[in-house]
Amino acid sequence: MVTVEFLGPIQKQPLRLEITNLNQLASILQQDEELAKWLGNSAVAVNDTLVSSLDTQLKSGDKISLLPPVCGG
Amino acid sequence: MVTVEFLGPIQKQPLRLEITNLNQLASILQQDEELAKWLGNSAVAVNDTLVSSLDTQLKSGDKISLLPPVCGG
Amino acid sequence: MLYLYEGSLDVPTILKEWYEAEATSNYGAFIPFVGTVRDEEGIEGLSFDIYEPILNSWFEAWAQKAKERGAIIKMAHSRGDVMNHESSYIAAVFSPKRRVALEFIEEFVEDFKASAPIWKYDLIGGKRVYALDRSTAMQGSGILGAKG
Amino acid sequence: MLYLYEGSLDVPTILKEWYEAEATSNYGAFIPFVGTVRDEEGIEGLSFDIYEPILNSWFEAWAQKAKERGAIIKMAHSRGDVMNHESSYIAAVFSPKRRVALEFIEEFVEDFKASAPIWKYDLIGGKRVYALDRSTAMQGSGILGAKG
Repeated sequence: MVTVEFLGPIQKQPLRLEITNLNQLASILQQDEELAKWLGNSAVAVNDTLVSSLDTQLKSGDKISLLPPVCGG
Repeated sequence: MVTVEFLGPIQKQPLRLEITNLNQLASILQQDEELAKWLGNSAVAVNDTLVSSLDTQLKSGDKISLLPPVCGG
Repeated sequence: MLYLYEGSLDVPTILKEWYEAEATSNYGAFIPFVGTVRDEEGIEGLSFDIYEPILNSWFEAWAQKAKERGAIIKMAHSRGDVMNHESSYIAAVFSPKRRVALEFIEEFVEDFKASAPIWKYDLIGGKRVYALDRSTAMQGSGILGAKG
Repeated sequence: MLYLYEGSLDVPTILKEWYEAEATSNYGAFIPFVGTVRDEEGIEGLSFDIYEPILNSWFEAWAQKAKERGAIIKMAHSRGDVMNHESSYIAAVFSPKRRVALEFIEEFVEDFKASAPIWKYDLIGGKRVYALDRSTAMQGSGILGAKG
Protein backbone atom coordinates (compact mmCIF):
# COMPACT_ATOMS: atom_id res chain seq x y z
CA MET A 1 0.00 0.00 0.00
CA VAL A 2 1.36 3.43 -1.01
CA THR A 3 -0.04 6.91 -0.39
CA VAL A 4 -0.46 9.49 -3.16
CA GLU A 5 -0.82 13.13 -2.16
CA PHE A 6 -1.65 16.16 -4.28
CA LEU A 7 0.10 19.39 -3.43
CA GLY A 8 -0.66 23.10 -3.80
CA PRO A 9 -3.59 23.93 -6.06
CA ILE A 10 -4.58 20.33 -6.89
CA GLN A 11 -7.77 20.00 -4.88
CA LYS A 12 -7.85 16.29 -4.26
CA GLN A 13 -7.72 14.10 -1.17
CA PRO A 14 -4.82 11.62 -0.80
CA LEU A 15 -5.23 8.17 -2.32
CA ARG A 16 -4.09 4.83 -0.94
CA LEU A 17 -3.19 2.36 -3.67
CA GLU A 18 -1.78 -1.15 -4.04
CA ILE A 19 0.81 -0.53 -6.75
CA THR A 20 4.49 -1.38 -7.21
CA ASN A 21 5.69 1.19 -9.74
CA LEU A 22 4.86 4.59 -11.20
CA ASN A 23 3.67 3.15 -14.53
CA GLN A 24 0.73 1.68 -12.64
CA LEU A 25 0.11 5.03 -10.96
CA ALA A 26 0.09 6.81 -14.34
CA SER A 27 -2.50 4.37 -15.69
CA ILE A 28 -4.76 4.89 -12.67
CA LEU A 29 -4.49 8.69 -12.53
CA GLN A 30 -5.01 9.06 -16.28
CA GLN A 31 -8.54 7.73 -15.77
CA ASP A 32 -9.35 10.62 -13.42
CA GLU A 33 -10.79 13.52 -15.43
CA GLU A 34 -10.17 16.01 -12.64
CA LEU A 35 -6.45 15.26 -12.83
CA ALA A 36 -6.09 15.41 -16.61
CA LYS A 37 -4.88 19.01 -16.60
CA TRP A 38 -2.30 18.36 -13.87
CA LEU A 39 -0.55 15.19 -15.02
CA GLY A 40 1.22 16.86 -17.93
CA ASN A 41 2.74 19.66 -15.87
CA SER A 42 3.30 18.13 -12.44
CA ALA A 43 6.52 16.73 -11.05
CA VAL A 44 6.56 13.55 -8.99
CA ALA A 45 8.37 12.84 -5.75
CA VAL A 46 8.73 9.50 -3.98
CA ASN A 47 9.37 9.91 -0.25
CA ASP A 48 10.12 13.59 -0.88
CA THR A 49 12.75 12.98 -3.55
CA LEU A 50 11.91 14.08 -7.10
CA VAL A 51 11.98 11.26 -9.64
CA SER A 52 12.28 11.43 -13.41
CA SER A 53 11.36 7.93 -14.56
CA LEU A 54 8.13 5.95 -14.53
CA ASP A 55 10.16 2.81 -13.94
CA THR A 56 10.75 3.89 -10.36
CA GLN A 57 9.87 0.92 -8.13
CA LEU A 58 7.62 1.43 -5.13
CA LYS A 59 7.40 -0.45 -1.84
CA SER A 60 4.71 -0.57 0.78
CA GLY A 61 4.61 2.61 2.86
CA ASP A 62 6.04 4.86 0.15
CA LYS A 63 4.65 8.37 -0.15
CA ILE A 64 4.18 9.74 -3.65
CA SER A 65 3.61 13.47 -4.15
CA LEU A 66 2.41 15.38 -7.20
CA LEU A 67 3.86 18.89 -7.48
CA PRO A 68 2.14 21.22 -9.96
CA PRO A 69 3.92 24.29 -11.47
CA VAL A 70 5.57 26.46 -8.83
CA CYS A 71 5.98 30.18 -8.28
CA GLY A 72 7.63 31.27 -5.07
CA GLY A 73 8.73 34.77 -4.19
CA MET B 1 44.97 81.58 -14.90
CA VAL B 2 43.74 78.04 -14.19
CA THR B 3 43.90 75.98 -11.02
CA VAL B 4 45.23 72.40 -10.92
CA GLU B 5 44.29 70.21 -7.97
CA PHE B 6 45.53 66.78 -7.00
CA LEU B 7 43.01 64.38 -5.51
CA GLY B 8 43.12 61.42 -3.15
CA PRO B 9 46.56 60.03 -2.43
CA ILE B 10 48.53 62.57 -4.52
CA GLN B 11 50.09 64.65 -1.78
CA LYS B 12 50.57 67.94 -3.54
CA GLN B 13 49.20 71.45 -3.06
CA PRO B 14 47.12 73.00 -5.87
CA LEU B 15 48.95 74.90 -8.62
CA ARG B 16 47.90 78.09 -10.37
CA LEU B 17 49.14 78.24 -13.96
CA GLU B 18 48.86 80.49 -17.02
CA ILE B 19 48.08 77.87 -19.69
CA THR B 20 45.47 77.51 -22.43
CA ASN B 21 45.38 73.78 -23.08
CA LEU B 22 46.19 70.41 -21.51
CA ASN B 23 49.24 69.85 -23.70
CA GLN B 24 50.90 72.69 -21.86
CA LEU B 25 49.85 71.19 -18.54
CA ALA B 26 51.36 67.83 -19.53
CA SER B 27 54.68 69.48 -20.37
CA ILE B 28 54.78 71.29 -17.04
CA LEU B 29 53.76 68.34 -14.87
CA GLN B 30 56.15 65.95 -16.61
CA GLN B 31 59.01 68.00 -15.20
CA ASP B 32 57.85 67.31 -11.64
CA GLU B 33 59.55 64.15 -10.36
CA GLU B 34 57.05 63.68 -7.54
CA LEU B 35 54.26 63.43 -10.09
CA ALA B 36 55.99 61.00 -12.46
CA LYS B 37 54.28 57.94 -10.98
CA TRP B 38 50.82 59.53 -11.11
CA LEU B 39 50.64 61.00 -14.62
CA GLY B 40 50.46 57.62 -16.33
CA ASN B 41 47.56 56.33 -14.26
CA SER B 42 45.52 59.42 -13.39
CA ALA B 43 42.40 60.69 -15.11
CA VAL B 44 41.88 64.39 -15.79
CA ALA B 45 38.78 66.48 -15.23
CA VAL B 46 38.16 70.05 -16.35
CA ASN B 47 35.57 71.79 -14.21
CA ASP B 48 34.58 68.39 -12.81
CA THR B 49 33.99 66.78 -16.19
CA LEU B 50 36.38 64.00 -17.21
CA VAL B 51 38.24 64.69 -20.46
CA SER B 52 39.99 62.27 -22.77
CA SER B 53 42.06 64.51 -25.06
CA LEU B 54 45.07 66.72 -24.47
CA ASP B 55 43.69 69.11 -27.08
CA THR B 56 41.05 70.26 -24.60
CA GLN B 57 41.10 74.08 -24.53
CA LEU B 58 41.23 75.92 -21.22
CA LYS B 59 40.00 79.36 -20.23
CA SER B 60 40.80 81.53 -17.28
CA GLY B 61 39.15 80.30 -14.09
CA ASP B 62 39.01 76.66 -15.17
CA LYS B 63 39.65 74.02 -12.52
CA ILE B 64 41.66 70.98 -13.57
CA SER B 65 41.69 67.89 -11.34
CA LEU B 66 43.95 64.85 -11.41
CA LEU B 67 42.24 61.64 -10.28
CA PRO B 68 44.53 58.71 -9.47
CA PRO B 69 43.29 55.06 -9.51
CA VAL B 70 40.09 54.58 -7.53
CA CYS B 71 38.74 51.90 -5.23
CA GLY B 72 35.43 52.61 -3.55
CA GLY B 73 33.36 50.16 -1.56
CA MET C 1 19.27 29.02 7.23
CA LEU C 2 15.68 28.86 6.04
CA TYR C 3 12.91 30.68 7.88
CA LEU C 4 9.18 30.33 7.13
CA TYR C 5 6.68 32.84 8.49
CA GLU C 6 2.89 33.03 8.62
CA GLY C 7 1.92 36.09 6.59
CA SER C 8 4.14 38.97 5.54
CA LEU C 9 7.80 39.40 6.44
CA ASP C 10 9.13 42.11 8.76
CA VAL C 11 11.91 42.99 6.32
CA PRO C 12 13.87 45.57 8.38
CA THR C 13 14.00 43.25 11.39
CA ILE C 14 15.03 40.20 9.39
CA LEU C 15 17.76 42.12 7.52
CA LYS C 16 19.03 43.53 10.82
CA GLU C 17 19.15 40.08 12.43
CA TRP C 18 20.94 38.49 9.49
CA TYR C 19 23.44 41.33 9.18
CA GLU C 20 24.22 41.32 12.89
CA ALA C 21 24.47 37.53 13.03
CA GLU C 22 27.36 37.64 10.54
CA ALA C 23 28.89 40.88 11.82
CA THR C 24 32.21 39.26 12.73
CA SER C 25 32.22 36.39 10.20
CA ASN C 26 34.54 38.41 7.92
CA TYR C 27 32.31 38.40 4.85
CA GLY C 28 33.02 41.43 2.66
CA ALA C 29 29.78 41.30 0.67
CA PHE C 30 26.17 40.87 1.77
CA ILE C 31 23.42 40.92 -0.86
CA PRO C 32 19.79 40.44 0.12
CA PHE C 33 17.04 40.12 -2.47
CA VAL C 34 13.63 41.27 -1.20
CA GLY C 35 10.41 40.39 -3.02
CA THR C 36 7.36 42.58 -2.42
CA VAL C 37 3.77 42.06 -3.61
CA ARG C 38 2.88 44.49 -6.40
CA ASP C 39 -0.54 46.07 -6.64
CA GLU C 40 -1.44 45.04 -10.19
CA GLU C 41 -4.33 43.57 -12.14
CA GLY C 42 -6.77 44.26 -9.34
CA ILE C 43 -5.37 41.80 -6.83
CA GLU C 44 -5.59 42.43 -3.09
CA GLY C 45 -2.50 40.38 -2.40
CA LEU C 46 -0.96 36.96 -2.89
CA SER C 47 -1.19 33.75 -0.94
CA PHE C 48 1.35 30.93 -0.74
CA ASP C 49 1.41 27.20 -0.08
CA ILE C 50 4.76 25.60 0.74
CA TYR C 51 5.75 21.96 0.70
CA GLU C 52 8.37 22.00 3.39
CA PRO C 53 10.15 18.62 3.05
CA ILE C 54 11.23 19.26 -0.54
CA LEU C 55 11.86 22.96 0.09
CA ASN C 56 14.24 21.95 2.88
CA SER C 57 16.21 19.53 0.73
CA TRP C 58 16.33 22.01 -2.18
CA PHE C 59 17.62 24.68 0.21
CA GLU C 60 20.18 22.33 1.77
CA ALA C 61 21.63 21.59 -1.67
CA TRP C 62 22.08 25.34 -2.24
CA ALA C 63 23.58 25.83 1.21
CA GLN C 64 26.15 23.19 0.26
CA LYS C 65 26.90 24.94 -3.07
CA ALA C 66 27.35 28.19 -1.18
CA LYS C 67 29.73 26.54 1.27
CA GLU C 68 31.88 25.22 -1.59
CA ARG C 69 32.30 28.81 -2.74
CA GLY C 70 33.07 30.15 0.73
CA ALA C 71 29.66 31.77 1.01
CA ILE C 72 26.48 31.30 3.02
CA ILE C 73 22.83 31.79 2.13
CA LYS C 74 19.78 32.65 4.16
CA MET C 75 16.18 32.67 3.05
CA ALA C 76 12.83 33.74 4.48
CA HIS C 77 9.43 33.12 2.90
CA SER C 78 5.81 33.68 3.81
CA ARG C 79 3.03 31.11 4.04
CA GLY C 80 -0.57 32.16 3.60
CA ASP C 81 -1.70 35.66 2.74
CA VAL C 82 0.56 38.61 1.99
CA MET C 83 -1.20 41.80 0.99
CA ASN C 84 -0.20 44.33 -1.69
CA HIS C 85 3.00 46.26 -0.79
CA GLU C 86 3.96 43.69 1.85
CA SER C 87 6.98 41.43 1.35
CA SER C 88 6.90 37.64 1.03
CA TYR C 89 10.47 36.67 0.20
CA ILE C 90 14.03 37.44 1.23
CA ALA C 91 17.08 35.59 -0.02
CA ALA C 92 20.56 36.69 0.99
CA VAL C 93 24.12 35.70 0.31
CA PHE C 94 27.20 36.56 2.34
CA SER C 95 30.61 35.97 0.78
CA PRO C 96 34.19 37.13 1.26
CA LYS C 97 34.28 38.94 -2.11
CA ARG C 98 31.70 40.71 -4.22
CA ARG C 99 31.91 38.61 -7.44
CA VAL C 100 30.78 35.38 -5.78
CA ALA C 101 27.95 37.21 -4.01
CA LEU C 102 26.71 38.93 -7.18
CA GLU C 103 26.76 35.69 -9.17
CA PHE C 104 25.34 33.56 -6.39
CA ILE C 105 22.32 35.72 -5.57
CA GLU C 106 21.28 35.69 -9.22
CA GLU C 107 21.69 31.92 -9.66
CA PHE C 108 19.93 31.26 -6.38
CA VAL C 109 16.93 33.52 -7.03
CA GLU C 110 16.45 32.17 -10.57
CA ASP C 111 16.58 28.55 -9.42
CA PHE C 112 14.28 29.41 -6.53
CA LYS C 113 11.68 30.63 -9.04
CA ALA C 114 11.98 27.46 -11.12
CA SER C 115 12.42 24.82 -8.45
CA ALA C 116 11.22 25.76 -4.97
CA PRO C 117 8.00 23.88 -4.13
CA ILE C 118 5.89 26.95 -3.41
CA TRP C 119 2.53 27.72 -4.99
CA LYS C 120 1.25 31.22 -5.54
CA TYR C 121 -2.36 32.40 -5.60
CA ASP C 122 -3.77 35.81 -6.42
CA LEU C 123 -6.17 37.14 -3.79
CA ILE C 124 -9.17 38.48 -5.69
CA GLY C 125 -12.43 39.28 -3.92
CA GLY C 126 -11.05 37.46 -0.88
CA LYS C 127 -10.59 34.25 -2.86
CA ARG C 128 -7.40 32.38 -3.82
CA VAL C 129 -6.89 32.02 -7.59
CA TYR C 130 -3.93 29.82 -8.56
CA ALA C 131 -1.40 31.85 -10.61
CA LEU C 132 -0.87 29.18 -13.26
CA ASP C 133 0.23 31.62 -15.97
CA ARG C 134 3.18 32.86 -13.85
CA SER C 135 4.13 29.39 -12.60
CA THR C 136 6.87 27.10 -13.88
CA ALA C 137 6.65 23.32 -14.23
CA MET C 138 9.42 21.76 -12.14
CA GLN C 139 12.18 19.82 -13.86
CA GLY C 140 10.99 16.32 -14.75
CA SER C 141 7.33 17.34 -14.79
CA GLY C 142 4.80 15.49 -16.89
CA ILE C 143 5.96 11.89 -16.56
CA LEU C 144 2.57 10.77 -15.28
CA GLY C 145 0.85 12.29 -18.30
CA ALA C 146 2.72 10.12 -20.81
CA LYS C 147 0.54 7.33 -22.17
CA GLY C 148 1.97 3.94 -21.14
CA MET D 1 19.70 59.30 -3.76
CA LEU D 2 23.31 59.43 -2.64
CA TYR D 3 24.23 59.63 1.05
CA LEU D 4 27.75 60.21 2.39
CA TYR D 5 28.56 59.55 6.04
CA GLU D 6 31.54 60.23 8.26
CA GLY D 7 32.84 56.83 9.37
CA SER D 8 31.03 53.51 9.25
CA LEU D 9 27.46 52.97 8.07
CA ASP D 10 24.58 51.95 10.33
CA VAL D 11 23.45 49.27 7.90
CA PRO D 12 20.22 48.08 9.60
CA THR D 13 18.95 51.64 9.97
CA ILE D 14 19.80 52.65 6.41
CA LEU D 15 18.19 49.51 4.95
CA LYS D 16 15.08 50.09 7.07
CA GLU D 17 14.82 53.71 5.95
CA TRP D 18 15.25 52.87 2.28
CA TYR D 19 12.81 49.96 2.41
CA GLU D 20 10.17 52.01 4.22
CA ALA D 21 10.63 55.02 1.93
CA GLU D 22 9.60 52.88 -1.06
CA ALA D 23 7.01 50.80 0.80
CA THR D 24 4.14 51.95 -1.41
CA SER D 25 6.05 52.70 -4.62
CA ASN D 26 4.99 49.33 -6.05
CA TYR D 27 8.48 47.95 -6.68
CA GLY D 28 8.47 44.17 -6.61
CA ALA D 29 12.22 43.73 -6.14
CA PHE D 30 14.68 45.43 -3.78
CA ILE D 31 18.33 44.39 -3.86
CA PRO D 32 20.86 46.06 -1.60
CA PHE D 33 24.57 45.33 -1.85
CA VAL D 34 26.45 45.86 1.43
CA GLY D 35 30.24 46.11 1.56
CA THR D 36 31.99 45.36 4.85
CA VAL D 37 35.65 45.77 5.77
CA ARG D 38 37.41 42.40 5.99
CA ASP D 39 40.02 41.70 8.64
CA GLU D 40 42.88 40.62 6.38
CA GLU D 41 46.58 41.20 5.90
CA GLY D 42 46.93 42.78 9.30
CA ILE D 43 44.91 45.92 8.61
CA GLU D 44 42.96 47.66 11.35
CA GLY D 45 40.47 49.06 8.89
CA LEU D 46 40.14 51.15 5.75
CA SER D 47 39.91 54.86 5.15
CA PHE D 48 38.29 56.67 2.24
CA ASP D 49 38.61 59.98 0.41
CA ILE D 50 35.74 61.03 -1.84
CA TYR D 51 35.67 63.67 -4.54
CA GLU D 52 32.08 64.71 -4.31
CA PRO D 53 31.48 66.78 -7.48
CA ILE D 54 32.41 63.95 -9.85
CA LEU D 55 30.82 61.31 -7.62
CA ASN D 56 27.57 63.25 -7.83
CA SER D 57 27.59 63.49 -11.62
CA TRP D 58 28.58 59.82 -11.95
CA PHE D 59 25.70 58.87 -9.64
CA GLU D 60 23.23 61.12 -11.48
CA ALA D 61 24.06 59.39 -14.77
CA TRP D 62 23.25 56.03 -13.15
CA ALA D 63 20.06 57.40 -11.60
CA GLN D 64 19.00 58.38 -15.11
CA LYS D 65 19.84 54.91 -16.50
CA ALA D 66 17.79 53.39 -13.68
CA LYS D 67 14.86 55.65 -14.47
CA GLU D 68 14.90 54.58 -18.12
CA ARG D 69 14.46 50.99 -16.92
CA GLY D 70 11.70 51.84 -14.46
CA ALA D 71 14.03 51.41 -11.49
CA ILE D 72 15.63 53.60 -8.84
CA ILE D 73 19.00 53.41 -7.13
CA LYS D 74 20.23 54.55 -3.75
CA MET D 75 23.77 54.58 -2.46
CA ALA D 76 25.52 55.26 0.84
CA HIS D 77 29.28 55.49 1.36
CA SER D 78 31.64 56.31 4.19
CA ARG D 79 34.30 59.00 4.30
CA GLY D 80 37.28 58.66 6.61
CA ASP D 81 37.97 55.62 8.76
CA VAL D 82 35.93 52.41 8.83
CA MET D 83 37.30 49.68 11.06
CA ASN D 84 37.40 45.92 10.40
CA HIS D 85 33.93 44.31 10.36
CA GLU D 86 32.23 47.68 9.90
CA SER D 87 30.48 48.55 6.64
CA SER D 88 31.48 51.36 4.27
CA TYR D 89 29.20 50.91 1.27
CA ILE D 90 25.56 50.21 0.43
CA ALA D 91 24.12 50.32 -3.07
CA ALA D 92 20.51 49.36 -3.68
CA VAL D 93 18.16 49.02 -6.60
CA PHE D 94 14.37 48.93 -6.54
CA SER D 95 12.54 47.80 -9.67
CA PRO D 96 9.14 46.46 -10.62
CA LYS D 97 10.51 43.04 -11.63
CA ARG D 98 13.42 40.93 -10.47
CA ARG D 99 15.38 40.63 -13.74
CA VAL D 100 16.06 44.35 -14.05
CA ALA D 101 17.06 44.54 -10.38
CA LEU D 102 19.43 41.56 -10.60
CA GLU D 103 21.12 42.92 -13.72
CA PHE D 104 21.21 46.50 -12.55
CA ILE D 105 22.80 45.90 -9.15
CA GLU D 106 25.62 43.97 -10.80
CA GLU D 107 26.27 46.59 -13.50
CA PHE D 108 26.07 49.39 -10.98
CA VAL D 109 28.43 47.83 -8.42
CA GLU D 110 31.00 46.90 -11.07
CA ASP D 111 31.00 50.39 -12.59
CA PHE D 112 31.14 51.88 -9.11
CA LYS D 113 34.37 49.96 -8.48
CA ALA D 114 35.89 51.15 -11.77
CA SER D 115 34.61 54.71 -11.96
CA ALA D 116 33.51 56.26 -8.67
CA PRO D 117 36.08 58.87 -7.53
CA ILE D 118 36.80 57.32 -4.15
CA TRP D 119 40.25 56.46 -2.84
CA LYS D 120 40.91 53.65 -0.41
CA TYR D 121 43.66 53.41 2.19
CA ASP D 122 44.58 50.55 4.49
CA LEU D 123 44.86 51.53 8.13
CA ILE D 124 48.07 49.96 9.42
CA GLY D 125 49.61 51.01 12.70
CA GLY D 126 47.21 53.94 12.71
CA LYS D 127 48.53 55.22 9.37
CA ARG D 128 46.83 55.47 5.97
CA VAL D 129 48.51 53.44 3.22
CA TYR D 130 47.05 54.00 -0.25
CA ALA D 131 45.69 50.71 -1.65
CA LEU D 132 47.21 51.13 -5.11
CA ASP D 133 47.29 47.41 -5.90
CA ARG D 134 43.49 47.09 -5.49
CA SER D 135 42.73 50.36 -7.29
CA THR D 136 41.63 50.85 -10.89
CA ALA D 137 42.74 53.65 -13.20
CA MET D 138 39.65 55.53 -14.37
CA GLN D 139 38.70 55.48 -18.03
CA GLY D 140 40.86 57.93 -19.99
CA SER D 141 43.66 57.85 -17.44
CA GLY D 142 47.23 58.58 -18.44
CA ILE D 143 46.80 61.34 -21.00
CA LEU D 144 49.08 63.67 -19.08
CA GLY D 145 51.83 61.03 -19.06
CA ALA D 146 52.07 60.89 -22.87
CA LYS D 147 55.11 62.71 -24.18
CA GLY D 148 53.99 65.69 -26.27
